[in-house]
Amino acid sequence: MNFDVSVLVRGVEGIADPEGRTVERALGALGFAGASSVRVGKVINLCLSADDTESARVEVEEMCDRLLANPVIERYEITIVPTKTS
Amino acid sequence: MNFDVSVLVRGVEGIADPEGRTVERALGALGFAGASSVRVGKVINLCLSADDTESARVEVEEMCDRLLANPVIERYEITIVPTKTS
Amino acid sequence: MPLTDITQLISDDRRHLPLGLLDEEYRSIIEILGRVPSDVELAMYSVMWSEHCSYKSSRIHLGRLPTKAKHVLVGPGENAGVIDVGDGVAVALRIESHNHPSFIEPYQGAATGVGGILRDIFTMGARPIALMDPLFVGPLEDAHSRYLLDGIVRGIGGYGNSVGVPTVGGQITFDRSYERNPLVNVFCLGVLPVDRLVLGQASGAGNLCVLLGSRTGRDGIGGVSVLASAGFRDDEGGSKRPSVQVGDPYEEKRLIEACLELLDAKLVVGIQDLGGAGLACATSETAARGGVGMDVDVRAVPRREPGMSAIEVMTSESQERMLAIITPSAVDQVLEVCRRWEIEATIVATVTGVDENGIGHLRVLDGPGGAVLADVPAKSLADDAPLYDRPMVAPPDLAERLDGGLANALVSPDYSEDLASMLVDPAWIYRQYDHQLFVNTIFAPGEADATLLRLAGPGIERSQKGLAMSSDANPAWCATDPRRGTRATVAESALNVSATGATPLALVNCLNFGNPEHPQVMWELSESIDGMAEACDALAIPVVGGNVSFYNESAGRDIDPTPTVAVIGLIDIIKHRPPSIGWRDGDFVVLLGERSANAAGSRWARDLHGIRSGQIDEVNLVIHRALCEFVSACVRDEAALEIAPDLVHGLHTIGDGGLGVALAEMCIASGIGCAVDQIVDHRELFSESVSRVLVATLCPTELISAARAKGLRAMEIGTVGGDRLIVSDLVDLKLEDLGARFHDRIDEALGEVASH
Amino acid sequence: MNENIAIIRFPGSNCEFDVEEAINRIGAHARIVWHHEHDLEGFDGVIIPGGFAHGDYLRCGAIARFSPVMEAVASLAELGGPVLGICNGFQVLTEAGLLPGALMRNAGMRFVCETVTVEVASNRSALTAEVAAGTRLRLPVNHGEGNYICDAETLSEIESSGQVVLRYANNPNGSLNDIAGITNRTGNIVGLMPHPERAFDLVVGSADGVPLLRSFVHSVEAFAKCRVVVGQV
Ligand SMILES: Nc1ncnc2c1ncn2[C@@H]1O[C@H](COP(=O)(O)OP(=O)(O)O)[C@@H](O)[C@H]1O
Ligand SMILES: [Mg+2]
Repeated sequence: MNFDVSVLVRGVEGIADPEGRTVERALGALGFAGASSVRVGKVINLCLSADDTESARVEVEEMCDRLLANPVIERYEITIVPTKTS
Repeated sequence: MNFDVSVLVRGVEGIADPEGRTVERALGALGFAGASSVRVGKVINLCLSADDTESARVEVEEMCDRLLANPVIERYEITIVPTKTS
Repeated sequence: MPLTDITQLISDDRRHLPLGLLDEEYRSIIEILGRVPSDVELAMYSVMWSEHCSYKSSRIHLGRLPTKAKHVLVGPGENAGVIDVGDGVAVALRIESHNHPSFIEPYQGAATGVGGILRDIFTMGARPIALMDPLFVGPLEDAHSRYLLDGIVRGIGGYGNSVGVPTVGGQITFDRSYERNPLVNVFCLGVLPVDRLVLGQASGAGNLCVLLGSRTGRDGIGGVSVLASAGFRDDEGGSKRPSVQVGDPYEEKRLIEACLELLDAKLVVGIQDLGGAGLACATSETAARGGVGMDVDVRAVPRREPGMSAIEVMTSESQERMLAIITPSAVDQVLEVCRRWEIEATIVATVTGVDENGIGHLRVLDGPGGAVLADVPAKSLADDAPLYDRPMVAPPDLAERLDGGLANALVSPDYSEDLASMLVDPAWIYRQYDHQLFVNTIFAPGEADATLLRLAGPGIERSQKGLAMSSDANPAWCATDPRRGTRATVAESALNVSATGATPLALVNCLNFGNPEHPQVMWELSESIDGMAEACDALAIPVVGGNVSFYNESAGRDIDPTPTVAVIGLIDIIKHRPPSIGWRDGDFVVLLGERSANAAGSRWARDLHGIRSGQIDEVNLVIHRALCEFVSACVRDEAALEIAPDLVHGLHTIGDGGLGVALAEMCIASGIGCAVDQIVDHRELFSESVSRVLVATLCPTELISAARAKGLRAMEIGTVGGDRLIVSDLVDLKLEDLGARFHDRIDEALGEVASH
Repeated sequence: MNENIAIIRFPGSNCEFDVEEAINRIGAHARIVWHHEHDLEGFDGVIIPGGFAHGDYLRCGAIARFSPVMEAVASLAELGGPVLGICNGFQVLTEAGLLPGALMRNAGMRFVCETVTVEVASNRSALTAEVAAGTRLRLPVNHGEGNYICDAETLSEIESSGQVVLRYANNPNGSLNDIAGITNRTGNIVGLMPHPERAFDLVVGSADGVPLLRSFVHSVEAFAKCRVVVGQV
C-alpha cells in the first residue's frame, strides 16, 4: 500500500527560536501588529510504501528519530493517509 | 479574538527541491527503501489577534503574499483555529 | 558562628550537594558570609566556584607559564590576551573549548562555542577577524563520530559564516580517544586601535549596568556545574530547562556592531560578555575587578519565558548577551545606538561603593528597593574559590609507555600504501567555512604551514603587515610523554608560523584533559604545563591566555592529554605572495634541520600498526629557535624585497605523518612529482621529529651554506619533476593516485547528510 | 571626492567593507549607506554586498527587500542607474523582483567557499561591458544558497537575450544552465553569486574581479554623465 506522509518538526517548548523572532519583528515592521509567538519549523512530505498504516507509522517514527528530527531540541508530529488512487 | 495560525510553505510542483532529494538519498542509505518523492518545506506557527476568522485569513494571506512565501518558487496553505482558552 | 555549629549545620543542610559544592566549600561560604547563605547566594557560589569558572584544580599549575614580553598589553586573566603590533594597532586573541555541549548537540554546541569566543574578543574592543577550529573526533569508520563531525562543522560554519567572521584555519584529529567525547576548540583573533582597548571592569558608584542582546531564557542553567533540578523549589523543573543553548549569529552580529560603535563613541566605562554562569559571573567579575559593589535588579532582566526564578535568571547561560557599564549621562546615547542595531538594552544594575571594610557587595534585589535575595562580597564569588593542589602520580607503566623499541622494530610490506593511507585533506571542512571575508586571506587553509592574513580590518588603517597563525595539537605525542609532547607541539606551531616569514609573538592554549580527580590526569596536566613553559621560555613566546577543560572522559576512560596551542606571528612587509607548500619543476629538495630515524610516537606506528608506546625525539629548543629564525628570514625576504632573492620556491614543515606525508603534500599542492634518494629507511620517512623543514630551491648550495652558517644541518635529498612521488627503495606512487587518496578521504566518509 | 556609488548595509551584511576597499582601489568612490535611508540623492550607482541580511532567516533576502532604501534602489534602477547585487545582494534583488528567478539551497546541501572558474557569457551588462564574452576568470564563491532557478519560459528568455552574464566552468551549487550571474533586460541591474571584490589583488590569490568592477564603475560614470546632460536639457 502507498501512503502520503507528512511530518511536522518543531523546536521543543522553551528553546530559543531566533528565526521565529526575526520573522515576528519583520511582520511587525510590515504592519502586522497582531502577530505574536512566531515559530518556524519544517514540514517533510513523502510517499511511503508499507503493508499497513501501523507499520508505516513505525517506520516513519524511526525515520524521525534517526534523521528527520533532532530529538535533543525538536519534536515531531506525524500524519499518515493512504494515497488516493485516481 | 485570538487565533492559532499555521502556515505550510512548500516548493511548487516541478521545481527541484535539493533538500528533499538529499533527505531522500539519506533515507535510502539508512535502509528506508520505501520512501520516495520527499519534499521539505517550512511550517510557520503564530498567534494572531483579529476580529474574526475571516479577517484573520485575509491578514494571513497578505503576510504570505508579502513575506512568508516566495511566489516564484513556493505555495502556501493556511490553517486557522480559534485559540483555546483554558 | 562556633565551629561545631557550622559542622552540624553543614551535615543537616544538604542544599549544597546537588549543586556540586563540597562540604569544605560550603564551609568556606558560611565563613565568608558569617551566616547561612540564601538559595540565590548558594546557587551563585556553586556556578562561580565550579571548575569551569574558577580553575580551582589548574590555577596553581598555570602560574608556571611565562606571560610577559614588551609587546604584551594584556596577559592571562582578562577575557582575551592583547598584543601590540605597532602603529597604534593591537590584536586580541583567545581560545576556548566547547566539548561537552558539542557531544550533546553537535550543531548548537559548536555554534555556541563560536559565539562565546567571539564575545571574549569584542568585549576587549577588538573586531573579530579570524577564527580557527581545532577538532578532535573518533575515527571516520565510526558512524556516530561521522554524525558528530558533520554537525560540528555545520555548526561552526552556520554560526561563523553568518556572523561574518571568517574561519581561516584549524585542525582535525581522528582518534578512538574522542569517540564519546569529541573536542571542539575555537580560537578567535580580533584587531583594534590600541586606544579602543577596554577591560571588563566596573567603576564609579552610581554608574549603570545595561544588559544588551538576547532575552534571558532557561538555557544551559547550571551548565558550568552539576546543578541538578533538585536544587530548586519548583520541582516540575527538568523539562522546563533545556540545557541545550541555541545560537543566534544574527543577534551576535548586531551585538558586535553595536558594542564596537558604543566603544568608538567612548560611551562605556567597562564591558563584559555573559558566558558560563551568566549574569552571576558578569556582575561579580566586573565588580571584583573594579573593586566596587553592584545592585542587580533581577526583575528588570528581560525574559524569554514566563515564571523564571531569580536563580534561573542569575545563572542562565542564554547566548548573545553583554553587560555594559555606563555613566548615567550616556544612557540616551547608548539606547539610541542599540535601537538602530535593533538590540534590546535594559538597565539591570547599579554600581555601588564599598562598605566600611572596603568591601564591594554584589546584591541581588527583587525589584527596585525590593527584597534582598543575595548580598555577598563580589570578590568572594570571583576570586575566592578554593584552590586545589590535587594529588598527582605518573602512570605506573611509564617506562613501558616510553619505550620506542616496538615502534622502531616495525616493518611493513608496502610503504607506498602506508603513505597513501595516511593522507587526509581537511578541505571538506574548510570549504564549508567562509575563509576569505575581509579579503585578508593571503594563505588560506591548506596553502601553507600557517594561515597568513593581511593585518587589516574594518576601521584599521591598511598596512603592508601580515599576521600568521597556526593551531596545533598532537595528543599522540602527549599520550606517552605529556611534557615532551607539549614541548614539541609548541615548537611545531612556532615553526609553522615562521614558515610564512613571520616572527612568533604570542601563544594561547586550550588544555583538554580528563578527570582532575584522577591523579594521573593531574600529572599529565602538570607535565604538559612544564613542557609548554620550557618551550615558550626558550622560544621567547609569551602565553597570553588559555582555557582548561577537564572531565573529558567517556565510558570511564580519560581522553589522551590534548593541549592545543595557537601561535600568532607578525611579518612586517608583504609585497609579494611568499612561497608556501608546493614547488616548481627542476627545483632541488633540501632538508633543513635535524635528521631523525625514530618512528616511535608517529602516526604511522600508531594508526597503521597499532603501536602506541614510544616517544618522539626531544626537541632541542636552542636549535629549534635557530631554525625558526632562519626559515622566517628566508621567507620574509621573498615576501618583502622589491626583487625577491628567489632562494626559496616552496617549503613545508614536517610534523604529523612525517617526511613522507610532507613530500606527498608538496607534490599534490603543485601537481609535480619528485625523486628523493637520501632517506635512510622507513623510520626516517615516518619520524615525526619536529625540527625539520623541506625547502624547494633552485640554489641548493647557497641555501645549505646559509643554513650551516646559522649552525643548522641541511642537505640536498632529491629533485622535483615528473608525475610520481619516488623515495628510493621505499615509495613509488603516481601523483594522480596520491591526489585521489588525499582528496577523497573525508568526502567519501561523510557524504551529504549524517544521521544520528 | 565624489562618492557616487552607494553600498547598502543591512543588519547582517558583512561584505560592505570589502566592496568599499575594492572600489576605492580602482580609483572610484563608494560610501556605505544604512538600509533605513529613504533616498539615494547624489548616488549614481548601487552595490548590494554579500552577507546574511536579517540573518538570512526565512529566505535569503526576503526581509531585506522591505527595507526603506529598496524603493530608492528600484527608482534608480528604473532610471537606468547601474545596480549590482553580489551573493546575498543577488538574493535580495531576486526577492525584490528586480531580477527574475530565485536562489535555492546548493544542490549538495553544503555551504561552499572556494575559488572557481567562471566564463563571461555575455557583455551586455553593466558588470561585463568591458570584458569579452568567453573570458575566463578566477573568482571566489561563498554561499549556501546559490542554486539559481527560474521557470522554463524565463530561462529561454534570459538565455536568448544575453541576460546570462556569467557561467561556472565547474558548477559548485547546481544552478540551472551553470548560471553564476544574470542581468535584467536593459543590462543595468546585475546579480551574481561570485565575489569580484574578493579578487582585487594577486597577493590575496586573484585580481580577476578588477575588470568586472572597473566595468561597473565606468557604467556608473556613463550613467552619471547622461543624467547631467538630460538634466540640463
Ligand atoms: N578544522 C579545521 N578547520 C579549518 N581548517 C582546517 C581544519 N583542519 C585543518 N584545517 C586546515 O587544513 C590545513 C592542513 O591542516 P594540517 O594537516 O593540520 O596542517 P599541518 O599538518 O601542516 O599543520 C591547514 O591549513 C589547516 O588550517
Ligand atoms: Mg597540524
